[in-house]
Amino acid sequence: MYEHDVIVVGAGGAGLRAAIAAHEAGSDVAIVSKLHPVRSHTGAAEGGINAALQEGDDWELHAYDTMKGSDYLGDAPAVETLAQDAPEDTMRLEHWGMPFSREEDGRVSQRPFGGLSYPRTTYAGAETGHHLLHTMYEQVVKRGIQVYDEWYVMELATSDEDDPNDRSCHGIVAYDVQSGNVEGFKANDGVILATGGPGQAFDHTTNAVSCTGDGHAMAYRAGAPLEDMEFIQFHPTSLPSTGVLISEGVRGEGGILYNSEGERFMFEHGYANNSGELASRDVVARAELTEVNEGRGVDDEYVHLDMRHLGEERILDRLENILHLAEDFEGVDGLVEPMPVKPGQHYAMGGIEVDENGQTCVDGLYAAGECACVSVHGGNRLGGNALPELIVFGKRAGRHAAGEDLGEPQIRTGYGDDVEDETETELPVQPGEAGLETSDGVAADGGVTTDADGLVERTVEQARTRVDTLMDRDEGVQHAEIRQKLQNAMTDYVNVFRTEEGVKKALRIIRECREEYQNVYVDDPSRTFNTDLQQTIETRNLIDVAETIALGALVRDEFRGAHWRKEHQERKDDEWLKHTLISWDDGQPDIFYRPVILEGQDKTYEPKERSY
Amino acid sequence: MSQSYNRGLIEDFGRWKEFSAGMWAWIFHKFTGWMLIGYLFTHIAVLSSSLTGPEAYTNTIGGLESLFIVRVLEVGLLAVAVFHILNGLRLLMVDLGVGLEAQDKSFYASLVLTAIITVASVPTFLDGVTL
Amino acid sequence: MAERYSSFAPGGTAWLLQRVTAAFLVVVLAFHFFLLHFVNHAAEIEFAGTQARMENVGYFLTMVSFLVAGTFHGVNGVYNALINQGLDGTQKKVVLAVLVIASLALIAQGIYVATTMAGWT
Amino acid sequence: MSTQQQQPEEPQSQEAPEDPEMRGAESPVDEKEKQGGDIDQQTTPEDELEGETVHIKVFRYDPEVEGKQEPRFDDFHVPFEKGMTVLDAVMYARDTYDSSLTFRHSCRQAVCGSDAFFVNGKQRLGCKTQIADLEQPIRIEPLPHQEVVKDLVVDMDHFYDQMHTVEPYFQDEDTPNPADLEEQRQSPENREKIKMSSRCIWCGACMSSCNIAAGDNDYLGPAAINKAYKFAMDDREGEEIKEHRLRILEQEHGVWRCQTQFSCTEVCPKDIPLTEHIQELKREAVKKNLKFW
Ligand SMILES: Cc1cc2nc3c(=O)[nH]c(=O)nc-3n(C[C@H](O)[C@H](O)[C@H](O)COP(=O)(O)OP(=O)(O)OC[C@H]3O[C@@H](n4cnc5c(N)ncnc54)[C@H](O)[C@@H]3O)c2cc1C
Ligand code: HEM
Ligand code: SF4
Ligand code: F3S
Ligand code: FES
Repeated sequence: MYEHDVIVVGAGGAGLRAAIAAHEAGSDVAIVSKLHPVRSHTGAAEGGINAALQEGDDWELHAYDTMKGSDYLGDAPAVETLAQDAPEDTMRLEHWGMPFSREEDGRVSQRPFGGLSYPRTTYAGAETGHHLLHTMYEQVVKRGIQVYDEWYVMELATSDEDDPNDRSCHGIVAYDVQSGNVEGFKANDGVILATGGPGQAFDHTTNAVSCTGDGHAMAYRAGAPLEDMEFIQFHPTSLPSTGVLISEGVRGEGGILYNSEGERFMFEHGYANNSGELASRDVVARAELTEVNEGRGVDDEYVHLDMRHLGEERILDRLENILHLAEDFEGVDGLVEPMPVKPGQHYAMGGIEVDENGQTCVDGLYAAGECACVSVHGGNRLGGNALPELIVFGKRAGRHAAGEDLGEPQIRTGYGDDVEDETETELPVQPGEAGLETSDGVAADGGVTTDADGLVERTVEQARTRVDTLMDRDEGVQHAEIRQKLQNAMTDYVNVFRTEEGVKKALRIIRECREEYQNVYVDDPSRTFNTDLQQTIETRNLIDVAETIALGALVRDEFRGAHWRKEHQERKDDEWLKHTLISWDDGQPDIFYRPVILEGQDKTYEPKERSY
Repeated sequence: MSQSYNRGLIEDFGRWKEFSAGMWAWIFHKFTGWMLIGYLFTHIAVLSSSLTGPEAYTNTIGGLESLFIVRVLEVGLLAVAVFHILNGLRLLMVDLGVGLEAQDKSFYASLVLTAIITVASVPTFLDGVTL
Repeated sequence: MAERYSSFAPGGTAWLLQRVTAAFLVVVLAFHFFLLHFVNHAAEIEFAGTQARMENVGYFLTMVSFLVAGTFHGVNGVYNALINQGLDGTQKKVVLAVLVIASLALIAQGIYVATTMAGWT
Repeated sequence: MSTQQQQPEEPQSQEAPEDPEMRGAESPVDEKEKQGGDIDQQTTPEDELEGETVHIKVFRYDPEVEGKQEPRFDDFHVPFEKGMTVLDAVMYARDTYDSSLTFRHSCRQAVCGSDAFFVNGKQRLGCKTQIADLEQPIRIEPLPHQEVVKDLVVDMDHFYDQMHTVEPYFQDEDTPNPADLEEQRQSPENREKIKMSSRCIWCGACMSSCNIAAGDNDYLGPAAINKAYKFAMDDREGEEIKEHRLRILEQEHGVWRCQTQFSCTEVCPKDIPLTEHIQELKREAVKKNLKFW
């Protein structure tokens, strides 16, 4: 068994920042990550980091924009913390050597971004995330922080009192991908989950193959509720074959969207008569899908984004990287033909419910980054607001776990007297663990309380049994089949368009997936670098996460932010200024709500119409 | 970590067909360099015949030069030297950071020039040789 | 890698000298080849001619520096090539010693021959 | 030919292989029928329209599995789709024919650096290499000069060690006073100078392609030197630190080892002019030393 004060799971922007903060606070911290840190998906972020740095801009404006962008589903204390801390934390990155783009006077450049009232997106070329990730990894190397890379974290070692608020987390169980050994890691002071997004729950996503929502699922099963999972951001222009993102820059420069009939549908079919292609992400995404659904898609799948008319010179000057992307990943030359694009899953606004200090309702369990929901993004994330979230809340979680006093949080977590139970919605199928009786050891079984060591040991044993079971089974279904089915269901029915019928259908398919998963087997008999095994475990996590997304999408009968419901075309502020929370409750998802906090430090954010 | 498989170095030589210009240039340069230093030692040895006396020197040189094989070797030496010089110049440029994009072309140019110079000097070198 | 922090530059000086001698050699070698294969046909070389050239102090000095430069360049090149192949430890020291001795011998012999040629002995 | 290629590797070509290790590896058409009752998602019927399959030969090795301990090549026939990359092909082969086919991959967009393979005799990123640009059969092997852990997975530890050796981090200790958010100034020109060097994604292709790195395990290698370049050339760090960096680089197994073979520059998927950077550092090191003469 390994032992550290603080264990950070995941080495993306959030995980690295958390580890550095805990280390600076004097903790013995270790990072456990299934990928080597520099492989984390934070490296894919292009746009930038929002921070009110310049004279004339201030954090209150940033907070206001974020709140408005969130469609008033962000919690004010979180939003304000983000806006207040972002400048300092961005500057710290600069001092750590991050190569930001520069102005003539040598200061960092900032550019305008959608939904921002001031150009406050700090960037480093078109590869901000790459630089952020590498700069922080460098600091981790400098500090000699221990990194267990290519260790796959399977489960949390959490005590199993009935009320999650009474539980505590004492460590993790992980297996060394290279050798296949399952080992326990005891965390004396805290476990910080920073496992990134759940994009692989969808068939078509801009997220990496590694974004499988492991942290979500582990925390969920340990008792921490998942919050606002129905809010998924879809990006309108991703390449059909891989999901690689084509940045908004193309449309910004004047790129035009055409359907298979050569119509400029944004105008000709009246989706956005004023802003056309430059309408907000969700509007464009819905327009594209409508075209495809009505038979005007190219190859019944995508639409065309044409930039040829901009001229070679301008394209080479401003959009050169787009040319490379289209060429390398789609085999299309953007100078001679239009590029195929379609909407792709891009970001999950929801996640593990945490407070401003990154703590969940389970004592000693923290979450930060895309896997967490503080919530700053509410119903919709503004471009450039995820990276500051990583560094601000990553840092806070690290410090708090290391024992620093960050003050009493205003956001509450877990069950409490301020929550309200879900009572109305009828579910098409019983969600939750399939065959609880033959459970593969992932549901808490109540009762036994042991000391921390015992807990970790016990969880290790369960995990070993689970691995053995999967490996020993010689027949059944392979995870790839289940995963594909799940992803297709999500992309077909819980995508940009959501109807009651569709979401219910998705829930039924998810149920089927769960049942099939009972017979899943790992074909690869080797313990060495068994990616088959790893992906099989990930698929299980995806099922849990997908289910919460679909459940959230079903119960929330309104149109807010990125969540669109066919039958409910308006934002219902009277009823829905509240977060959806889903708790695993020993294998039976339990849905409840907690009101949004709109009262900030010295003002209250009054919901207004979100129009730009 | 469990066992792993080390494929060793053989593969490099197995893959010679896939070598790039820069690799060939490196190999040739090495080869020619070694030839040249080898020659330098031999050369001094031959010249040392002058220590015995002028006659010996003239005879040794003349005797050697009358052999066809020596003449052929000399042409070879010329080729080797010319290539080493030309590619050496190319390397000096590379060291100064000049024309790095054209490094493959300049390697091919060295080869071609070497061939031309060598062929052109064959008459001079083989002049008056007795078989 | 203990030598990592040593303050002098292993390799750096040798690297530079390799380039400097190379640049020098280009000129002299071209001159040498031209003189002894094209101007004076190799087959017609006789001691008298050689002596005539060597008596010129300038020519003598050029040839000696040619030799020294060539030897350094060649031997250093060989040494580097061997090191690049992973030569290390004692082996490396032995090779270095052998090469240094060989070069010194070569240079000494060369200078001795040249002085003889010039008829100064 | 390398050792492993000399094995009789092609017992079959078009039909389903008898080899038990490749069970499940049926021709794509059979596979389609098997999947028949897939849910209402269109299961890429355009494959058949295009009617073409791609023939890939993939290096296989597993220390634990009998029959794979001796490296061999497996053949897969993957239905071609427009825009298909080498990574797509191996993923298809894994998900459809043989789930034990092992390789690293994550981002699918050339930023994570996980999937550098040796494809048709050259180090390339799987996700950034279009199938259409390659000659068939496409030979896919793990990166040369690194030990193979399994199939296409190589041990990267040595590469990481070399990257860490150059002290790849800002040395300055002082972090800004939160009150005054002053950044260190850097001219746009200086930022431009380090731009290319900062793009490295640690894929290891360059190191794998370099003969010198293959022969000398202590050689820092092009990627680490390039990393050091990024820091040495960054004006935000002072002269003193730059000198310290040069001292690391001019050690015996540092920049001098580079024999300007250029293969690193040729394979780098991020188009970093590695040789140029190495050469510049050699000159910097010489310049620095001349000062003491
Ligand atoms: C294409 C793209 C562009 C984007 N552009 C922007 C932008 O311009 N601005 C912006 O603000 N945001 C942007 N975002 C969003 C932002 O990049 C992400 O939200 C953010 O990087 C997530 O960081 P993270 O640290 O939470 O997770 P990640 O970077 O995804 O890291 C997750 C880590 O967890 C580890 N991990 C996961 N599961 C396990 C497990 N079971 N065991 C062990 N380790 C595990 C992984 O190895 C990895 O290290 C973009 C996102 C995408 C996809
Ligand atoms: C005439 C002009 C010459 C030039 C321009 C020249 C140039 C060079 C250069 C630049 C190198 C270094 C290669 C490297 O380290 O990357 C080199 C290596 C070498 N040179 Fe020369 N050289 C010349 C003449 C000679 C002569 C006359 C000899 C023989 C005495 C010689 C023998 C060598 C050897 C042995 C090497 C090492 C090759 C290796 O890497 O194994 N060179 N030359
Ligand atoms: S320098 Fe290029 S080839 Fe080398 S590791 Fe970095 S990105 Fe890969
Ligand atoms: S391939 Fe190797 S020799 Fe130098 S130029 Fe690149 S490091
Ligand atoms: S999969 Fe990330 S670089 Fe290819």
